[in-house]
Amino acid sequence: MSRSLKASYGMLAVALIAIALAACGSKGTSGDSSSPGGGSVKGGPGVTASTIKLGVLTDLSGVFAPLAKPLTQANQLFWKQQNAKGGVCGRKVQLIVKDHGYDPQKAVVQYRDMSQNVAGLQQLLGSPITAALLPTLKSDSMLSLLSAWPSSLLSNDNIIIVGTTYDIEMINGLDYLLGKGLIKKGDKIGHLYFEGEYGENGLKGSKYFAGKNGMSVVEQKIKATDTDMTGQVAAFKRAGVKAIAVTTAPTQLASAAGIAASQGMTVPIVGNNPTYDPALLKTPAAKVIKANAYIAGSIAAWTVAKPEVKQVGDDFTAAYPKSDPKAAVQFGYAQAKVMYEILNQGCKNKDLSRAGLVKAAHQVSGIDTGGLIAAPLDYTKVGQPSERAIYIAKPADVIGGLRPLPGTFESATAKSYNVAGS
Amino acid sequence: MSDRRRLIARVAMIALVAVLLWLPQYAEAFWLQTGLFAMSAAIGAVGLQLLVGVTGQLSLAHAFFVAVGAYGYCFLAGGGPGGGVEVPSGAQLPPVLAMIGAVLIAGALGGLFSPIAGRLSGIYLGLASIGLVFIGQHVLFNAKGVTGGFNGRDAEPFNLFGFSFSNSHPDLTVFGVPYGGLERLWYLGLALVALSIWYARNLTRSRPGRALQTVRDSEIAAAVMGVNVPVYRAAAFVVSSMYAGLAGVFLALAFGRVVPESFGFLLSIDFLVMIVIGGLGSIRGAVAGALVVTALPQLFDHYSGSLPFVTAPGGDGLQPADAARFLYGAAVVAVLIFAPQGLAGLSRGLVGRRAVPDQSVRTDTKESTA
Amino acid sequence: MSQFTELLISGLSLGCIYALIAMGFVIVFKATKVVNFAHASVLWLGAYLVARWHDSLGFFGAVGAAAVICAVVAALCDVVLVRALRRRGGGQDALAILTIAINIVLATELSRLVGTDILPSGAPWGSDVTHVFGVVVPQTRVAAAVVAVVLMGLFWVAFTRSSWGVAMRSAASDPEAAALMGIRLSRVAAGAWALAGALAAIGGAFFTSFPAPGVDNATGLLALTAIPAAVLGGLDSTAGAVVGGLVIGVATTFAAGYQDEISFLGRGLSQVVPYIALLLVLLWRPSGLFGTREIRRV
Amino acid sequence: MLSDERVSPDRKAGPTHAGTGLLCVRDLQASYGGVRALRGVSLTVSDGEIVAVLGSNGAGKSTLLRAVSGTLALQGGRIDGGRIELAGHSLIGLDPAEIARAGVVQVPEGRRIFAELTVEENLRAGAFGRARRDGRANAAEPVFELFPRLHERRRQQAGLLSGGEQQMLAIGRALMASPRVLLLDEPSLGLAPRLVDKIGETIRRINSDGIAVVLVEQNAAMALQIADRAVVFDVGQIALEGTASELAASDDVHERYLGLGAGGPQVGEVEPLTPVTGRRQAQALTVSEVTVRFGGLEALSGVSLNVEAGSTHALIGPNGAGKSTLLNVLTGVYTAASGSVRYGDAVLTGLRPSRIAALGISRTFQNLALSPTSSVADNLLLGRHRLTKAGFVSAGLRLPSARREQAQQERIVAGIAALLDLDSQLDHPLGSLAYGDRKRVELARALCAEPTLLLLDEPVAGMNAEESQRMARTIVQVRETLGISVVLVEHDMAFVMGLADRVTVLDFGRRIADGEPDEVQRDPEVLRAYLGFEESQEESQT
Repeated sequence: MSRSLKASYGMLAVALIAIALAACGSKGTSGDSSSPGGGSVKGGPGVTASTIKLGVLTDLSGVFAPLAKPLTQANQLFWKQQNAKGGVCGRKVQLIVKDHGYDPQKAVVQYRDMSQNVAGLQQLLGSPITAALLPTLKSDSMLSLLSAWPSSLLSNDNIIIVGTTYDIEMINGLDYLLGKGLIKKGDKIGHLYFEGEYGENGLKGSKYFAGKNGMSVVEQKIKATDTDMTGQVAAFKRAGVKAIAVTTAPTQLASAAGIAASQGMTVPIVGNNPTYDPALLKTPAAKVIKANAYIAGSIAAWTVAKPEVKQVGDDFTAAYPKSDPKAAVQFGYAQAKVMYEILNQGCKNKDLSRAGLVKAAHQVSGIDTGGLIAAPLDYTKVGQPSERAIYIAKPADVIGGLRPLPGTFESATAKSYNVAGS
Repeated sequence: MSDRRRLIARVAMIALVAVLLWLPQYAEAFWLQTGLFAMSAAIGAVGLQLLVGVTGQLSLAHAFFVAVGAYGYCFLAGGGPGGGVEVPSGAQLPPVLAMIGAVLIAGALGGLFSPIAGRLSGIYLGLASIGLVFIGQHVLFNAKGVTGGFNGRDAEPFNLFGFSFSNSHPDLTVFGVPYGGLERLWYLGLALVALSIWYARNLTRSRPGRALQTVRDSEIAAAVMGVNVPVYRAAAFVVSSMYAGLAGVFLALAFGRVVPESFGFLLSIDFLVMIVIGGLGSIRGAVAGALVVTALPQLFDHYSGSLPFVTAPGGDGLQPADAARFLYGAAVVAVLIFAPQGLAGLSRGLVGRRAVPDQSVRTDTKESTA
Repeated sequence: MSQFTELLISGLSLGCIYALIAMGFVIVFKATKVVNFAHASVLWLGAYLVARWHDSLGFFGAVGAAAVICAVVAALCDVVLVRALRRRGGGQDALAILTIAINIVLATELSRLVGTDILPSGAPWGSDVTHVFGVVVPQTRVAAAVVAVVLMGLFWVAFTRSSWGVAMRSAASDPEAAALMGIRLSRVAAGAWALAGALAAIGGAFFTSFPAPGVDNATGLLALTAIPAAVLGGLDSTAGAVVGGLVIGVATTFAAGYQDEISFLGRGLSQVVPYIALLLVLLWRPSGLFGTREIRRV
Repeated sequence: MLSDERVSPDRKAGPTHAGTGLLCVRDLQASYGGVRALRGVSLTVSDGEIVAVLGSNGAGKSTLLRAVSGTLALQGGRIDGGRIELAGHSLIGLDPAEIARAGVVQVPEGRRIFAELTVEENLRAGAFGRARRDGRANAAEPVFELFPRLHERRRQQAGLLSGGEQQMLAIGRALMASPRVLLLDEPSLGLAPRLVDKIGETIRRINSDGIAVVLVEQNAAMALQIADRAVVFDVGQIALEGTASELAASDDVHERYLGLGAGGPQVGEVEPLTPVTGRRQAQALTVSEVTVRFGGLEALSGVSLNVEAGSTHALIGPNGAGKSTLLNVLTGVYTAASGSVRYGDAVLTGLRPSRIAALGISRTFQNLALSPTSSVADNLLLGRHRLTKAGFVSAGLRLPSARREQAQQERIVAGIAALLDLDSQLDHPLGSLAYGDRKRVELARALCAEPTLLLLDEPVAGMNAEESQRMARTIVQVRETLGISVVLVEHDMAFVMGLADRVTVLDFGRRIADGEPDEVQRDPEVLRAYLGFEESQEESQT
């Protein structure tokens, strides 16, 4: 054996030398050089006189591709338009898109790779990735716009969440049912939720709501690979729940709704915004979903009657005719818009350095997304969601697959809810 | 072996060491980070090689023991005064002890598995061990107190005699290049990999190693020559678990924070692929395999711009990630069929040595032929 | 109706599908001693084709076509790759790893084909339900159970009566002797793979039918659950595959239905239960419930 | 005149049958993993004749059949040269199934019936060999005529049949393919004498239907009785050929092959070896009433024997008599259903192999069990396993203790290797050694364990006369020098006669004789069972 080992040194050496040569570069220079940001604006990594580079760390080949692809395209759409209008702070914005395929290891390397050359992250997707990068992001004071809505991360001042959080979505959604008399005090609510940040954050909301209204929550936690909800729904039925809250992926929403109906449970189903996908309307469960499901989220459906919303929809279909219309489009556009506002603020402060941008982020408020997000966004209070209103929408055969109920909805319970509390 | 060959090996060896030691001088963060993951993989792969290649036992549970090592370290070293929101508990040991402790824990759990590891052989063990990965991840998600659940938990920076393997204290600059956490961990990694290889080589050339190889080649011969086969099978499993544990510790350090998703079934498969590509039975082969398997997708991603047929991420057409996975699968198929001795075998060819048929891939010959 | 029977019945109906898939594993292993991880993506392929074609061919037409395609694909895996590796002396482990690699390639291509969509299988029963012993069961599941039982029945008859069955069993019991008797091992093997492929396609079609919404990016993982089913029953026992499938089906459903009662084990256990069951069984019987333990010869 | 018939190694088959005939084998060379098994064999089988192939274990008889039936590759062997033709069409490279369908059907050694299938299904399996599908339906009729017994049991699981019935089934199954040439590999193996005769009869009847038969046999008597011609294999070559009657009459056959008369190695005075390790006190081995079952079959039935300390005890009997099984019981590889084995005052029954090895019992294997990729030295060092301590820690970390041990062990191993003239090859990979040398490596490995009881399973199988001589000498030397007991499993009587102090004869799983070599040699019971024929008695006197 030993000989073979000695010998394979050779190949190993070759490989490494190759890497070494490939790696040859001006190490450690690009990073800390605060390049002269034109005028008297303080620059930083990824900022030059003519451009601002932003990172997009997302999942275009993994399980979240369905959400991430239109989202990223919407990011790109916004900046294409904005650059045409002259960009921001006299600079064109350039997106560096990296696809981590939901693999933390890959994401960390990609982050390392880009971190020296970007002013901030226009988009960061995937809760395990976010969790893994959290310490690094903090020490780099890297402004990161999340493509997720967990209130648990609000305490980090460099993390920006566009729209309200899962728990508040759920509170609002349930409160809506209560208001409509679909559930009443003392009822039991079944909650079907994913293992992980997303699910548990949603659960937090339903529990809070239940506590406030003398209701109780019947928990059914599942893994992303669960697709047959028979057992879970049976448990709900046995417990006699009056409504089902869903914090999962579309697959599980369809399965749960279908089985519930087949079991003769005609109870309302309220789901967080990621639980819905227009594709569900092609599935056998479509009828039930249309009848019983309510989607609670702060992102506008394509058919929200606001000019900006329609505009974004039209522009997107024009730009990406191959992509299906999904709510992620409106969000991606709004997400980019928020970044724009922050950069603008940084420009006003004459500081586009990373620290400067984090500071700027918490000076902006009253960002009007023209209805893309249910309410104007306010980032001045660290640890608080940028807004607490949502749209309630019902699945329907319209473009984007959701028909919003008129107006937005912000319940008293949601207002009084303290995100930090547990 | 001939002087010529010995010379080549020597030169290659020296060149290799030199390059590795000098690399942090000009390697960008991307390369260092990739390197760190590759080192962690290498340690784990060597461990799996001892089990699969040397003892002829298949295991798909490697990811589980890597997780044990990673979380074990975070638990033993961590637990300091947490910054507010519920921080998972920890033993607050000095990192060195934590590292050793984590490896021992991994070994112990491997030992607990011995009732199965000792009795099952070959493919059955492989299939049984899949279970550990899924059960392990379930625990990682649910034992919040220790693992931090889905949030994962931070890995205490390693330090040795007060010298911290993190970005600061003390600040360090070598030839004008600032040596931060990545650079420092690079050298720690090199040391650990060297240690792993050294131990594995000693083992395979010594009494226990011979016993393991005989268990692989002829279980009964081993038994009648006095080798307690179940015990040695279990022992091999324990040792490879400890390697996985060490790999986990270093992985945690390379990540800075561990999350359950990093330790799925796919990781187990990656390790298996590493030793297959590297060549079953060969220690250095395992290291080479680890390097290839870890670096390949990263390089694809890094150079996706300049690759033919591959579009930039987000565009329509072949994504770099998919391209990497295609290549990955195809490479394994090709190696198995055309170079059953993997990279090690090929390199042997390069250095002009007659390859000896690798027994470990050729377990039971009374195979039905189709 | 007590929840117990409710869970039991829906568990069994789910188990039938697992059994179909596990059968595939077992048939291939019996005939060629290969643990076929590629089974997972062949199932995915089958489900995908059904979803794509049911509009033009109708559900049953689509299933038929998909079964044929999957049979061909599986057979090709055997003839082209597995055989090549075995001719070069690859052992069980190497062959298993080969199928893992094949699986990686197939799965990657399928995830690209499926893309961001959820494709319903277009099963004619939609979300309709029926009553079995007073328990509400989706008609797709009843159909699945019926199909599974029929297929297994057919298989059993063919396996025990037809000369194909004789050839299969002879080859499984002593390949060399079978070859000496003029049985073409290569054809028997290819046949086994093809059969497994067809079963996978059918299983996949039902797996992705109601209550599941359809084929999506994660369908490839489904078949993994059938591995514990096959091993638990005994890798070389078709009867074991059936039992194993049913056990896993019932176990997962119960773990979900009684989640509150077992929440001390951590919630969301149902996907883990199969593996726990697997380990327990293997501790007790190292070669599965019905697996044959090979006698060591010197 | 027969002596003229002798074929010198290089000489190919006699001109008498050149190219003519149904099945022609020309200058066939074959090997297993580099070890040559056939060194230029030529043989012609004409229509309707029975050709017997005789020879000791490992002489290449089965290899010849495997080569013809195309199953050599399944056994890890390959054909290196020569031709095999059926009526002018080459069979080399064909799939076994195709060869069977072409009309060359083999009844494999050990019957290899499909145990889980019923008798009827076994026969159906056989019918696959028919070139054309028609007539498969009623193909079984003639077979049932031949073996009415099988008809009675046609619905039964084949695994439950008796040995004789299984042999009938195996033959019947082959006949289902309506072969032109029938290859029989040791049909009498493990069968009681009366059954052996019956099988012989059957073969005659089959042959009378115009089917050519190649009969590989241990049981020369039966074979020579029914065969037209016969060849005797020795170390992969045809050493002797002629008509059956000629060979049956010739003493030469008995000496060279049946091992009667004065044949066997002349060990004579051996110079004692310089013991590398000290003399050790051997103990007495007592086997009492040991029974072993595999499923339904009894491999050993109530076998008892005593091996006195320091003696050489031979265990002989035809293939399948249960010799190796007994060895496997002694070493703990198989567990006895009943009975007990005691070594000195230790009870071996129920101990795991490693514990038994620790008591100083060591063995070799009939077909080698070495690590082909490791060097000879490493293979020998494994033998030291039970006597050394280095563990995962000390060895892995190269602690001084381990380093010292390693060095010291390497010296000892080198010494033992020297005893067996293996010292020059110590660091060659085992795979590069010749078969005979590998056999010696296995003996050396066993000696490295410093046994007080050494079990040798057919130590000279497949060796030529010189090699066996040498092995015999070594065994005696070892015994003389180390004063240990040796149990020697052999089917070749001649070899053990010179060596053994005492001989136990097994047949069909039972002990049929036990005593001094020469008395056993005359024991009529032995002659009948072992050699299968009465009249051989007076011949053996010569």
